[in-house]
Amino acid sequence: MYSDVVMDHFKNPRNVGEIPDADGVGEVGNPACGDIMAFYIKVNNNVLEDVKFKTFGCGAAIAVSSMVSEMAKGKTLDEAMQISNKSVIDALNGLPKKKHHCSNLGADALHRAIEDYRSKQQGKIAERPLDGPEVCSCPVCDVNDPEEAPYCSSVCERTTGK
Amino acid sequence: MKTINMDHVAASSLLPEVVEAMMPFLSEKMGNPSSMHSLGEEVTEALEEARGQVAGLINASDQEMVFTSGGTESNNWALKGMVLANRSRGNHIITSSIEHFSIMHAIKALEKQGVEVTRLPVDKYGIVDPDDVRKAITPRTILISVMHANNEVGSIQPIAEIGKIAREHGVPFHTDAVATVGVIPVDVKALNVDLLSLAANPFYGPLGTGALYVRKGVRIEPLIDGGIQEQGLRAGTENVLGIVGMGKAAEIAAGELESRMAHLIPLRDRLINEIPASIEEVEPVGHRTQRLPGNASVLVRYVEGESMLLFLDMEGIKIASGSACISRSLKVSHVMLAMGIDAGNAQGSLLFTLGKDNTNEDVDEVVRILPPIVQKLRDMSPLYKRTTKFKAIG
Amino acid sequence: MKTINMDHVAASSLLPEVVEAMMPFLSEKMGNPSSMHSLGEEVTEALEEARGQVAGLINASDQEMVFTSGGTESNNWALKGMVLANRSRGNHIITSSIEHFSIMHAIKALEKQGVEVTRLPVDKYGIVDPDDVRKAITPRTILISVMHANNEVGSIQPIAEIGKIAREHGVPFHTDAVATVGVIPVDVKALNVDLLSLAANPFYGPLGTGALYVRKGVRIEPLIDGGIQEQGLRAGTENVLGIVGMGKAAEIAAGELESRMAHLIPLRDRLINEIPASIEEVEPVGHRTQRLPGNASVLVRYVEGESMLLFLDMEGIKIASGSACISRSLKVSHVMLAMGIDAGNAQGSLLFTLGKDNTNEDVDEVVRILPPIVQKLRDMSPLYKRTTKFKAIG
Ligand SMILES: Cc1ncc(COP(=O)(O)O)c(C=O)c1O
Ligand SMILES: Cc1ncc(COP(=O)(O)O)c(C=O)c1O
Ligand code: FES
Ligand code: FES
Repeated sequence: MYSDVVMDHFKNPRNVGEIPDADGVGEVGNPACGDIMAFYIKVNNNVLEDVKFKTFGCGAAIAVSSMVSEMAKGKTLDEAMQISNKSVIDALNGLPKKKHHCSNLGADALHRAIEDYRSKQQGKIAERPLDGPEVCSCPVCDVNDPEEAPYCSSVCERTTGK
Repeated sequence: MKTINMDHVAASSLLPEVVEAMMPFLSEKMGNPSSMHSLGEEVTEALEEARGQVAGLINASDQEMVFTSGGTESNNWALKGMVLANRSRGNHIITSSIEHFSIMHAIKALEKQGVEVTRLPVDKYGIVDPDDVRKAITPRTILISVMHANNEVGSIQPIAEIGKIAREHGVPFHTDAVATVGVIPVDVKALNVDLLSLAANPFYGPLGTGALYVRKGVRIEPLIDGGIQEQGLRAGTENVLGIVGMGKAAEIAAGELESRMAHLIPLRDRLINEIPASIEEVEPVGHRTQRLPGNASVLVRYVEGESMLLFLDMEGIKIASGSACISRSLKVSHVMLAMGIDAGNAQGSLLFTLGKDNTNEDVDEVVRILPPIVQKLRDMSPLYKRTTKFKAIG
Repeated sequence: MKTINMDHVAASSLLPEVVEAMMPFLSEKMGNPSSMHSLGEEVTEALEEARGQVAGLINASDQEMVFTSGGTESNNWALKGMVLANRSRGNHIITSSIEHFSIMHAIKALEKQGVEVTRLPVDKYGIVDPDDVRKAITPRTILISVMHANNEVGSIQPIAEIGKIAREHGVPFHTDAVATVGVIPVDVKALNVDLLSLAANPFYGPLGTGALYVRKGVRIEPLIDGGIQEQGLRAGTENVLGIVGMGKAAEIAAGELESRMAHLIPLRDRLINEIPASIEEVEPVGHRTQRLPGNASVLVRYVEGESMLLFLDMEGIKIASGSACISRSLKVSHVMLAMGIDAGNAQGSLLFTLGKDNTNEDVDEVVRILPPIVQKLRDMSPLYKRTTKFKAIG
């Protein structure tokens, strides 16, 4: 079901863990749908000096987190913001279709960590996307009103916004 | 590496005797059962023998057994066929909230056509209260369908009692017994059922073969119209190979039922006791004794099922999980939700379904291999040992 | 005694390569295609390979092929599924008067539910006039279903033309191609069909296995609800053994189609020419050229089919009479009646369906053995050579 690259990252995930004094933290997901990802970044001179993650999820979710962390490390913030769903899937040599939403999460969590860092730099509190629509049904997971689900709400906004 | 298959609910190997019974129909004994010359007769005899064997397993008579392409077809047929046959009498079906998808979705399709449905709740062990059935019956009720046992959580329903209530009220009663026929004693008379679905694989018969028991006198419309096969109730050239295999498997199951149960129950109970003893924050799911003999279901907190399955698979251990990430729908199991289990916790479901081939050593292996896997995944999990803005699950 | 099987429509032996492809799934390669660990993956791959093989045979793409338990299920599903999906658009179905029982009875069941049906006539060769289809279409027509070829009389319908008309009017078009897929070239695109039923046995695959082609974009409701299998269109654990066999058989058929036809047509034509030449008052049935390659159908006056079949069977010759799949029903064929053949004459139907294994010597045997049998039975027949109170038949 999974490519060798996916299985390799699943078996030996790179950069697992937390950074206690992280410069930015990004979390997405919702236990109801089986995904929660947290990314921690250390930034030096606009470059991602260190990236770590923690993930609750399936094999694909773990491999995606690991791959995203590897792709991001050493990149500038702007470059890291370019890491997309598709580039992660490509780097993993493909994912089964039903697992594509897991790969959404990885890039989202990283981007959120970068946004968190940037807003801290500007002295703002990171905007939580929780103030999306009040009742929302996740089109990916078919979950109604996902509880405390930053990622899921953003999916909602995206799909209803378009 | 030795493979340990504890996913018998997905598929069990055929018994050698079953393969042997099927072999002639792969080659020389070819013939369409409906044709009238001697090539066909041999096959007809084989089908009738199989019918007797399957009927014998559930204390039915031969004419009450109709072959189908599996449990799913049997379930769809029971529901849709009864609605078609009884539309003039009423429009209301009673079912439970923990049925297999083949019941659940067939009922949803019927709802779209205007059928009214009552879905009964279950208790925390996943068991329906027969009194709730009684209360739900109306003069417009044309069918009650409650499964005999649910493979995902293992609990066995009080079918005989529900059947008694149904009969008192003159309402036809169907049970999905795919998980129980050939696994525990099933007697259609003792259970007071009018219709009963079964499939061959749970008793080591071929995939894609099943039957519907239709009690003599019950009026049902076909789902698959068109011919004389199966007394006009189910048309189509029969899957001879599959049916012959199912017959043989049924015959053997009838003889071995007691010894198989005696083998499985201690293994099951070891899993249910020893896994929670060796890993913290693991809970058994379902009823402890009113339960399928080979079924052990547990929830492991803070980790997701598929990731555990993958690591176990690498070690040669095949099991299943009710996790949403595995169901293609990405939905948490409706069965666990109905039992009041929180959606997050349900992600950590592990389902062991044991079979004839499993041993005490297999259980030792699982109990040895699982804890470090869980630990490794928990170490990666943002939910483990944390009090954060994520709501604690459970 | 050598057995000569000229009843391939009832059942054909599996090809040795097909048996070989199936064998692993009788033993080691057991696994439920829906389960996610490696046991299941092997099986999933095998199913997908089979899907590609079957799709290749009819120029469909893989996602358009849905496996079923046979031609009868495919036919029932096409009709009932389209009615369910299109009820809001209309209520009218067009079909022919010579369809297989699985179409005919499914349509009768739909009629009971209020669907309106136009049954098109056929000419004396058993062929539908495409112009009649055009005339029958109304704004409320939701489906046209005309079979590709009828096994009982052999004639092939102008499906591509009918399909063209259907498409011009935006009406979905189904064809029952059980008798033709793997037998003559079938190309779903060239035929302009939206839905097409097929079964494995006509091309030497296992009994009780088939598929429905559902053109991309066609909206159909499931007949068998309940799960994730087959893109949610057909639930139920797959008959892996049967599907793998069908796949292999399809692959071989695609390669051998031309040579099989080149083998069958001369044998068929010998039967159609030589039987009437050697027995008086015998008539061929159906079209002479627009005809299934292995199908020879004749009417023998003054004698009844079964009695001829029994004598032939004693000589080792297996053929059919009347409705081939269903000779057990012992009813006069509605197909022959629709062709204007008188009920009395239809009783004397003999149906030869040839296969790969038949030879010129087999035809010699039939032409040698049949005449004395017919003579013997005619000598017993009160209808033969008599002008009496019985109305002369024909
Ligand atoms: C309780 C129950 N009902 C129905 C089915 C469906 O049977 P089948 O897979 O033979 O279609 C299953 C399958 O595992 C089942 O467990
Ligand atoms: C034209 C036609 N349609 C449908 C069928 C039914 O197919 P099955 O026997 O696979 O159910 C047959 C059977 O021979 C047939 O000849
Ligand atoms: S992505 Fe998980 S609930 Fe939507
Ligand atoms: S985490 Fe659920 S499918 Fe990946």
